[in-house]
Amino acid sequence: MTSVAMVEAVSLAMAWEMASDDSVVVMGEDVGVNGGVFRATSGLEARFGDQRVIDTPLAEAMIAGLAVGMSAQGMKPVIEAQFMGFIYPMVEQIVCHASRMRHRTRGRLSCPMVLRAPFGGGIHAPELHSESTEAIFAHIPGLRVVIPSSPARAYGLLLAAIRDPDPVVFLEPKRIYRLNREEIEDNGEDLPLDVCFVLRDGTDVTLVSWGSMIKETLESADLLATRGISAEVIDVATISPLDMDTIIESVEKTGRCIIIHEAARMCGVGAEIAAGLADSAIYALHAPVKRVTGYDVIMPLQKMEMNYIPGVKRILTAVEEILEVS
Amino acid sequence: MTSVAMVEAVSLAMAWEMASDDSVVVMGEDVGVNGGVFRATSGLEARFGDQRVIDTPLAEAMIAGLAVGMSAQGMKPVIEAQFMGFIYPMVEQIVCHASRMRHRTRGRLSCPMVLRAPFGGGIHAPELHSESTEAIFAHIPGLRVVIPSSPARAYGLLLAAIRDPDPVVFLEPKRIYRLNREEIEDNGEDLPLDVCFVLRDGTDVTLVSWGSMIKETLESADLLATRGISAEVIDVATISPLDMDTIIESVEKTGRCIIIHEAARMCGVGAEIAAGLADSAIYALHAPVKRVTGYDVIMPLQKMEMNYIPGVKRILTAVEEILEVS
Amino acid sequence: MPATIASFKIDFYQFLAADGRLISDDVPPLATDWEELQSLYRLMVTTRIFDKKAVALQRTGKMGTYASSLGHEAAHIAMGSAMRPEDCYAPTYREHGAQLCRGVTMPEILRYWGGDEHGCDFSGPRHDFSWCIPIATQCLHAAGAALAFKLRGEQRVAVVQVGDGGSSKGDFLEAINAASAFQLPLVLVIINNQWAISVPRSKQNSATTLAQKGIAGGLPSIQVDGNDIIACRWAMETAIEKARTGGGATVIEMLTYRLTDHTTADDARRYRDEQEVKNAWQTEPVKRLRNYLQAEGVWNDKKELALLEQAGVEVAQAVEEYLSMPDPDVAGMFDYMFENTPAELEAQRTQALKECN
Amino acid sequence: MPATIASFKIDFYQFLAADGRLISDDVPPLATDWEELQSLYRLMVTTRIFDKKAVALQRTGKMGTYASSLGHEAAHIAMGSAMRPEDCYAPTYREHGAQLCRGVTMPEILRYWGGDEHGCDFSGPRHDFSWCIPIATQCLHAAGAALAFKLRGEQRVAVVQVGDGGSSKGDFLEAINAASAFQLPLVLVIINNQWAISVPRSKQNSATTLAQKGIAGGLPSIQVDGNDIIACRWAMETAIEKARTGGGATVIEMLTYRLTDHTTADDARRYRDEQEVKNAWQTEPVKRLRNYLQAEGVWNDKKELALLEQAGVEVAQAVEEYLSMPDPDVAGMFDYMFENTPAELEAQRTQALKECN
Ligand SMILES: Cc1ncc(C[n+]2csc(CCOP(=O)(O)OP(=O)(O)O)c2C)c(N)n1
Ligand SMILES: Cc1ncc(C[n+]2csc(CCOP(=O)(O)OP(=O)(O)O)c2C)c(N)n1
Ligand SMILES: [Mg+2]
Ligand SMILES: [Mg+2]
Repeated sequence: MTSVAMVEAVSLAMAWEMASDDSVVVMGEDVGVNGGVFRATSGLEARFGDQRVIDTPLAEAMIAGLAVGMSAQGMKPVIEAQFMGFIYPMVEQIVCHASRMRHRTRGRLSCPMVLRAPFGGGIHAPELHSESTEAIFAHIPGLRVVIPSSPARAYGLLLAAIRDPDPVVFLEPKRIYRLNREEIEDNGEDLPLDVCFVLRDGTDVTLVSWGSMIKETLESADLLATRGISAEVIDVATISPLDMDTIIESVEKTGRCIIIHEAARMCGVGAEIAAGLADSAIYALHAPVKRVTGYDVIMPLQKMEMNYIPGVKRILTAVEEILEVS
Repeated sequence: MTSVAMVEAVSLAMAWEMASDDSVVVMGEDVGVNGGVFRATSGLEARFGDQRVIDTPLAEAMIAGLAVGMSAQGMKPVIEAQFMGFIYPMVEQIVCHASRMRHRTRGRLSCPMVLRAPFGGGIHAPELHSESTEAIFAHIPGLRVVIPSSPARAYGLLLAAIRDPDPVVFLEPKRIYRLNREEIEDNGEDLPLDVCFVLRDGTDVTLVSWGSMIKETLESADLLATRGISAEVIDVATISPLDMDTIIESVEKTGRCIIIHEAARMCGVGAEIAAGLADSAIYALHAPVKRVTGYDVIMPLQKMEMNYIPGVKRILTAVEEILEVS
Repeated sequence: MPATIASFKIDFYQFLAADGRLISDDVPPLATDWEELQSLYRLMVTTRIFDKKAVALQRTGKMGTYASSLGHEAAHIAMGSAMRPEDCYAPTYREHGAQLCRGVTMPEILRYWGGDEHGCDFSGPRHDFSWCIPIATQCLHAAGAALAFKLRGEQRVAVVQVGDGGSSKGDFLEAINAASAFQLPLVLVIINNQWAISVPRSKQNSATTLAQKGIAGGLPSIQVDGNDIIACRWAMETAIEKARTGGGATVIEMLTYRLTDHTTADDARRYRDEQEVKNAWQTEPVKRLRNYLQAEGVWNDKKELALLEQAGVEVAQAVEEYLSMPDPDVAGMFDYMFENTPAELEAQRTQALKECN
Repeated sequence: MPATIASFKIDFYQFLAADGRLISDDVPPLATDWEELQSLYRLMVTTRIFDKKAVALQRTGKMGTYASSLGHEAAHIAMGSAMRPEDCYAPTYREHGAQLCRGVTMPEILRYWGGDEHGCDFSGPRHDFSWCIPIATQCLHAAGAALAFKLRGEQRVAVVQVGDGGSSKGDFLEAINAASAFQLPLVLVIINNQWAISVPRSKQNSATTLAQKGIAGGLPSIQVDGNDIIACRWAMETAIEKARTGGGATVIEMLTYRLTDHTTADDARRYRDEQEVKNAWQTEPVKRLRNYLQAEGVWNDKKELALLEQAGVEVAQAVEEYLSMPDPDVAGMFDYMFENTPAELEAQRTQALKECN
């Protein structure tokens, strides 16, 4: 057992898989000697050499396109977008090729690649360093989208993502990269890529969230407990495919649901979850399904960002609201 | 009054606005002498010259980036992505700049540009010529997303889009480009960019749709009427900002809602509408909110595409289902 | 007084004049390799016959939109024939001749353009990429393949082409840069057929050549007469050999002409001069090679007739096979999305099978 | 025997040697325009003092991440000072000196990097673009501005720069191509400071120069010593004049060195040699110009002291002004999204004002 922060768990997972599978290579801007701007690839270049951990020219479309080509030819590239705000030049290659190579060729070629990107706000970064646009990738058929919320889940989910025979967008909530440490066993055990994690059992309300917002969600659940309100907390983790069954099961029990995410509300992933409930749990619902999310505005610069990111207060207000009405 | 098909209405709107506003220029691949691959810019080059109707080199990121620069410097570029499948190289410029220029500069600069793209399936086109990914743009704060479903609405909405002081993504459902003709007055009158159109009043169920699927939706409503079921039909038209009020009002009356769109279901715009109902119309709902949509698969090539695009049968099945259960 | 710190030039290569005569005696061995030249000629003619038939199938509603390769035969056959099976090819939508050389079959090509993805599961080298629709993106796939080969120490080369239009797109330029950064075993071919749908070459940029884009990455870059199979093939062989032996990437611009509409969905009369097309027929590649071979006594009308007949039969059989292929089934929409289909998609599959029957 | 159909070269321009002596007598008028040179020197020194203070503000928690311009003063001041107010500038995140020349104020710069968008509503030319974070995307904005000027028949020029790293990104290359296609009044500057965060120039590609990327579009392309203000300014003036008078775009690579960390969030010791940095200090631009001016008797220690004091006061006042600026308010998140705020956003605004108090 080692005690690690999430960003270290990410490194450990890559190191494990690189050691056990020669076809895994890590590529991106500054991932080599520098070990990534967040140190997520720290030590990998020293251990595996610059033919396995490759500093690329500064061109995200190129990185993604190379990864499509390499993965179709039998390698397993794990590429990094330095920040999610710089992932957009990759979109064409991901949407037009990575996600559809298997389908297009009836299985003859495929793209077992992972696109990692730190995302989300709260670290006082400059413009375009703090957005959360997981919904864009979740809407694309043929992609898996995974977001860990703890060191152990980051380790197990990233291992699974690298091993998965299809492309995975792996988004790392950088606000909690070093938030707390967790004991993990560095044993190469992966986690399933299609189930939610129920982090806390409860009976009165279901709080659904993922990534960095799990922090505020769990804090809210603690505070609610002190008021005698029992909240179930679900970490979606695998955004796509979405494990609606676990969420529905919970809401059938609690009758109430709040979805919490950092991204803008309009057409965010929260909408999909609420829509799933409106379809499959409508009779179980005792109250409106509320979303506590970022506003539909540009992620503000650092002085204002904590007013954008939903806090415990907003979560509690929403819970109170739906407990009252019902 | 002239009788026009939708694609002609699109040309008329551009011609009107080019004639009345010198700062409007049309740019894209093949928009000049060729008049666009769908003839949407037909005649414009002959009338306004090649300094107003500009054939660009083949580079979508360039087209979008030029438009950002031009619009920030006082022009009103109306750019075309030849097919929505080729819009992805534009995403970086649209998401990182067009949508945020006003916000970033506190109103000092802005991007009054329109990005037009034909989209959707049903015309037997090759790969990547038939997708519907409006949800990606709907998720981006700072953009307006507009989808017409008839010649008259195309004319009025495109005029409004060009005149709007902020960037608008204007998606044209090419399956209905020439479906039917409508009498319109070419008088430069625009339509509001933030209200849904109620195309048919009804009391038993609300059918919400947009773009090409309005065709099947209206057909379904006709068939339902013959069975004594009264369907209200709403054309969302302005996907973002989304006029939930009109939809909620309708559902408060009918108690039932089916959302129909061609795009994949997962995190599609239908999810946002269903989520809005799960929040604001939960007590009015007598039945699950169903979505009749494309499957979460790659849009298939032409032999299979009509099995992907939801047909009347799928809509009727969904209506039957929610009438039964409630 | 500035110091010149780097100089570059673009050379133009042509061996066969438009009328089929050798321009000089300084020719590569291929110019007198009569067996090989005849084999290339056969491929060019067969491709043209196939192409004509494919257009006809579209016109009669038996196939979808199709991009004719008419006029590009020298460029395409040179590319396809110069590679080894283990090399990797990344085509776009027009290089049917190159794919036939690689072993993709005619029915497979028709099946794909007939609107059935199964055509992509082809018999050409199984590692070749399939048709690429988004312009220039294939350049990076080829670069990625080349990087994979290099990292694994394999003596394999990736070959890709882009059009004159496509050469304006960032991906192509990023591929050149990647080739330069990683010293990739890659051959980047620009097939400059003068038109990108309705946009003439002159509107893509004002540079003298497109080949000089390779200079951006310091890559050896040349221009060849793309209707001269000897020049095209020689350039391909030289570049591929160089790439295979660790010499890095080359950019080759092949000057040719699109003799017909962009695709069957296009009508080129709307935007280009009939006279220009007529002139271009004077320099087209098939007749040029035939003239050369006939003048050298290697080819004659009898051989020609036999070839036409044989190719006709081959194409007719392919069409028959294509037309008798089963339609794709609904399950196929779902079955190739993931190796492990998620539960929710499985549910949609079940529903679709019910709905679509 | 190939025919050479195009030749190109990249020339390197330097007037001031590293030690501040003129390399030859063949110099532009600026080399003896003592008023102008002193004014440029003052700007360079002031920029450096401002820069140091900005880093200190970040270190003491009073500002956000900041990208130092240390070592780039000649390049930046040359760019900023060569333009006319009506020209249009598209900066990235490092060219504070250029922006100061343009009239953006120090408090505005600090305000932006302090995490408040209001800094972008600056007093520099109101049409200038603001800081661009996504690498190379600004190149297309400048090209778009240039196209707007050209279409409207205005005699204005757009100026943009990109880093050595950024020069690998497709946008830059597409901007070169656009400049070539539309004959744009544009100056594209590559500020090659040898590093893109931790990635050295050599990994961007293996070409001799970055300037030669301009050849891809047939643009005149040169390299200059980016620590030689005379060379940088001369190159800028020449290119801007050319662009203004219809001569089209130029690519200028300025060779300089990033003397400190990439930004305050970086630690360059992790990846680069201290010795390399030490060596680079030998060729840095500020001392070079001072040596030249002192050797010519135009500058002296007294002037230097006065300048340092004056700049110190100016910077101190700016910091004071910055620190006393009000924090942005919650409403600002909503008020600049659209000119006409949609109803739903208005509702969110109301909610936010309630929630965030
Ligand atoms: C990214 C992208 N943009 C636009 C298109 C539509 N399109 C298909 S072919 C073509 C012209 C291509 O011209 P060129 O590169 O010269 O190749 P050619 O067709 O002449 O072989 C265009 C614009 C596309 N397929 N992909
Ligand atoms: C598209 C994009 N990718 C990545 C980044 C992160 N990033 C910021 S600066 C930088 C290096 C830039 O190097 P260079 O272009 O040489 O400019 P310099 O910082 O040296 O001035 C990187 C990778 C970014 N801002 N934008
Ligand atoms: Mg072409
Ligand atoms: Mg640099």
